[in-house]
Amino acid sequence: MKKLINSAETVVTDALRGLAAAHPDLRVDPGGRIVSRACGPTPGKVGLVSGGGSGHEPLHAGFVGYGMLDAACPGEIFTSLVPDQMVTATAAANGGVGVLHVVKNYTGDVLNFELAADLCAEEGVEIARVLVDDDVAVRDSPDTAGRRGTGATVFVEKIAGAAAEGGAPLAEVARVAREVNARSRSFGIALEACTTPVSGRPTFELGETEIELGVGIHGEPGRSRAAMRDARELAAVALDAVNEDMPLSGDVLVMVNGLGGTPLIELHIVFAEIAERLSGRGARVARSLVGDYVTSLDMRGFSVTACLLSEDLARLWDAPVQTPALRWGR
Amino acid sequence: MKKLINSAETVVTDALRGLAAAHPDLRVDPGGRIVSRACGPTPGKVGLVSGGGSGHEPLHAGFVGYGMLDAACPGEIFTSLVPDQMVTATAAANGGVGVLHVVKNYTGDVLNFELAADLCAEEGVEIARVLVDDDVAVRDSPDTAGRRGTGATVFVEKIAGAAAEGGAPLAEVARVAREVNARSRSFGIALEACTTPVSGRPTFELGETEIELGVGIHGEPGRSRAAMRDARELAAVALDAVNEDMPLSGDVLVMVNGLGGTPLIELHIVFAEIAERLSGRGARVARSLVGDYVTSLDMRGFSVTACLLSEDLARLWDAPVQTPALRWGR
Amino acid sequence: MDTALLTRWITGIAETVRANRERLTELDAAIGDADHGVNLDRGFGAAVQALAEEPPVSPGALLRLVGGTLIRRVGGASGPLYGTAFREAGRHLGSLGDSPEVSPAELARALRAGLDGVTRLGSAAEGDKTMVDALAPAVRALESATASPAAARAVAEEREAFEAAASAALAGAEATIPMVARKGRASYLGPRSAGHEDPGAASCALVFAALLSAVNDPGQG
Amino acid sequence: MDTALLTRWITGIAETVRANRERLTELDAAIGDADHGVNLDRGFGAAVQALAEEPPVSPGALLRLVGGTLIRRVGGASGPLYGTAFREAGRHLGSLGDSPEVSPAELARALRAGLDGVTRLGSAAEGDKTMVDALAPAVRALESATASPAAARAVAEEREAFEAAASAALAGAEATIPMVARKGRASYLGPRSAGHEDPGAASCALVFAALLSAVNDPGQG
Ligand SMILES: Nc1ncnc2c1ncn2[C@@H]1O[C@H](COP(=O)(O)OP(=O)(O)O)[C@@H](O)[C@H]1O
Ligand SMILES: Nc1ncnc2c1ncn2[C@@H]1O[C@H](COP(=O)(O)OP(=O)(O)O)[C@@H](O)[C@H]1O
Ligand SMILES: [Mg+2]
Ligand SMILES: [Mg+2]
Ligand SMILES: [Mg+2]
Ligand SMILES: [Mg+2]
Repeated sequence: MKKLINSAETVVTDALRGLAAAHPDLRVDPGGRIVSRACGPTPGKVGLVSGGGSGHEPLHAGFVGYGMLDAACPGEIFTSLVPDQMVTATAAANGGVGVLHVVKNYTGDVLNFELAADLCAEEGVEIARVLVDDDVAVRDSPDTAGRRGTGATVFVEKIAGAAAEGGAPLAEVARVAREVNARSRSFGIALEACTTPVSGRPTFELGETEIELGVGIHGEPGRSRAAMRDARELAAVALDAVNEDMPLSGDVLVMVNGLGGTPLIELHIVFAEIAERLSGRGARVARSLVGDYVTSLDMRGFSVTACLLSEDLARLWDAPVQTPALRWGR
Repeated sequence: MKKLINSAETVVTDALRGLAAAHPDLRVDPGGRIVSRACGPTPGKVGLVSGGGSGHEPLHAGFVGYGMLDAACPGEIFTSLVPDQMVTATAAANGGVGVLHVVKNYTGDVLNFELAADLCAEEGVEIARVLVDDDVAVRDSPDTAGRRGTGATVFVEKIAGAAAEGGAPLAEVARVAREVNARSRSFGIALEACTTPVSGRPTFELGETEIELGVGIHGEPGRSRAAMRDARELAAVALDAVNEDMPLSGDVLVMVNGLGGTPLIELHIVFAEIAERLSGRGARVARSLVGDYVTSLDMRGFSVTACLLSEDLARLWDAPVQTPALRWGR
Repeated sequence: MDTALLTRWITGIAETVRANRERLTELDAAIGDADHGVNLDRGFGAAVQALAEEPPVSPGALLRLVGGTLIRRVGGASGPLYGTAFREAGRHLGSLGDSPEVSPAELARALRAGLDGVTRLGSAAEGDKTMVDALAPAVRALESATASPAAARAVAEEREAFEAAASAALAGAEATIPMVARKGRASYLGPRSAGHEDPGAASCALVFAALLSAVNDPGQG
Repeated sequence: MDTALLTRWITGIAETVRANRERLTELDAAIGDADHGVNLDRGFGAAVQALAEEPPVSPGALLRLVGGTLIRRVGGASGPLYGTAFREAGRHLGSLGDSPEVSPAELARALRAGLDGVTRLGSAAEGDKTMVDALAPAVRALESATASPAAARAVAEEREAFEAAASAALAGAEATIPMVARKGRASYLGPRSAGHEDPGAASCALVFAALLSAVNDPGQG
């Protein structure tokens, strides 16, 4: 598998050097693995910090900026960050009125954030945490580590970020963040697995007409294997999985997300079918994102994330945002 | 090759349906293959129209909106549009003071735009044309169809669009557009060829350690085959090819563009090397874009486009733009 | 030669292009962008449909309708070029009054006008590895074989004229294999374009093969 | 058992993890995200370096340094968990005054404290298909084999104790193959997780194999 890298070991550091060169409005520490706003923390504003394994670009570093995150810390490829990063990032985000940790629900992320939160608390920083767990491919039961955090992370970071920018206190920012997560569900489908730089081979093998349903964003195999079919049917499979878990109606914020190796033209084709099927359900696409937002290295495929909007959430979604990957109103 | 499509024949139409559903601020005619601003032409403003084969998304339709194009017309995959589309698009862009046709230099595009321009002229619309030919992989000689138009198209459409939005007359908008093209060069490298929906097979075969230097954006084979190497060396190959044709110095606008199947993290790695090598040359990255802007379906690889900025061009680059794919300052 | 024969011709082109769709696309994949077969299939399919919807009254009108349809439906380089070839041929016949019957010699002169249109638009010369390398020799062959006034009458010789044109086109197409392209997408490859037959020249050979069959085939009425 | 022996142990873990890096990553690829081997390689490599930079004065301090290093350097699920195991073991020895020598029985109790830390943090029970399925039986084996006060003295029996722990860990790891995961990434697969050995359990077996070699190997001084 050919990749545009210098070495498997330096992938994250090299990519952060590039992010730094491309975005003067970010402060990037490639070695320490911290990305924060160049302007530093905003005094009196609740700080937002997120992080996790790399390989999901633009998540999270691409969402650092006005109206969204204050800081992000990327871990190794697919490996959740380490506590020290979170502590440093939290300091870089701390405007004096508390910091919200946005944590995707994976054992590794949860444990490391937990250890980090303790250390932050010891330093006297007020910490709240929101666990993002929107992936309906995983049953939410004591027999699993719980649903995974995937696409909804973008919604949580955008909307909670807007609340924080608007001056809401920590408790309220955390409440909004949890509400967004509670109203969001995702489902992903892979046409081809991704290849990690270190292993150099696909994390799983799919036949010429096989696809993986309910795939994770770390190259984890999904819920089941199935036969390839056309975009309309695949859109239906994904949307129905979401709808089964959380009936869709009214105004919906929809993201059709590319997993890294999927061209935009195909994502638009999927989105067309999603939008049509939604309106067939009496729901409507009130807001949408189509593109690569939560990727899995070079995986081919897509995920669909739906969030049931309220007027407040829609207003916060529309609020100005200025980050490398999301930008409007400013 | 698995693709998220309904059928090879409906790819463009289906994708335009999706674009329409995702962008209420665009007027999209999936059948007629016309994308224009929902608000219609701006009276007294020079209109900007571009178009060409599909498969390069977000180019061109993704650049329709305030500060950039007024209308775009996508052809079939990799097949330049037909004259009727241009005529309709030109009408949709005509604010009464002339329309600029942005044409990528390919025989098919040139011939069809030529036939279209005649028809527009017959209808009394003042037409100017800018030919974009920035790809240094092709020698600019009577023995070729001339350099191809690739990445510089984004720069031309953004900067000429800003000039038009600023109220410049047709002659001036055309002059700026030509100046941007004259100051821009590109070079592309493919790690894997793309697969067209119709043929279903890669347009050329590369071995596990082979790459294609100077590849075109239509799956055309490039200048030569070479051995795969690391990101730093590949960045050097691309940048040096550009620099050989147009010595780089001073403030440079740089785009590291993904060809469709390349994850963002790899593009940032390449950009890091490009930026470093540039400053080694005494030039500096004054503005930049890193991402998928001029793609070639699912091709893996990247292209580098450099434009020698003047103060005026930098100002026009920074001017507000609000399109699906480029958005800032508004 | 009447509209029935020319309709058989266009229908024949559509059929042979459909049958050779993959091959033409293969050729284009090697030195172009792998869409020539698809482009012409779309174009001539549309042309056949157009002819069915409003059957033209004269060969000239028929060729103009086909040319316009190709220009409107094909796109790419081949659309305007093939479109121009048929349209200019039709316009030539129009300038002569659009009689319902044309002689092989008149058709030859019409196709010469078409060839001129192609070279005017695309400014390709023979040897540039384009459709011109098949079209030009085919037109010359047809012209010389229909030059003598007598020829136009004898049916046998008429066939020979179109056989000559068909094999000239085929030979011209094959002759593009060693050529280095100087026009169109293939020219990007420089020396690497040698060793491959030009797709447009190959499709042009099909066009003249279809013309020969149309002449040979008495038609269903 | 002194810091020299424990240093040999950690160094041994680093070596065997490096040697088994691909295998561990393979196992993780099947039911996880293909990084376990890489994670531990990074972690224990850093631990060995830390020990070299500031050689700890007591087994307790050594285990705490190793634990802290794993927590700071590994990430993922295994980082905090393995890190906690070593750190809690070290803290237990610290609570006993950090003597420069510890008996196998004391080490057994320390590892029990480490196991408790792992289950407290990860709340995994035996049978959940995690490292606990190798760690718990290993600790039990070491405890019972070092229970009798006499045992602690006889070198032969000491070895047997660590042999028992090593084979218990190995057996525990193999026993995870048929299990359906209820914790960690593998649990996402539900029934599909059965039929694969748990990478964390496999690495845990390596940890106790390395302990046995450290005990057997007299060391270079
Ligand atoms: N300037 C030109 N003059 C004549 N024929 C040309 C010229 N450029 C291209 N062609 C013909 O067009 C053919 C390619 O057609 P097609 O693949 O349908 O269009 P495109 O190259 O735009 O994809 C070439 O094989 C060549 O025969
Ligand atoms: N809750 C848990 N309790 C104990 N061990 C766990 C738990 N979750 C995961 N593990 C162990 O961690 C191993 C995976 O480690 P690793 O691959 O390095 O981290 P990650 O899963 O974050 O990529 C699993 O094989 C399992 O043995
Ligand atoms: Mg991991
Ligand atoms: Mg084409
Ligand atoms: Mg072509
Ligand atoms: Mg793992």
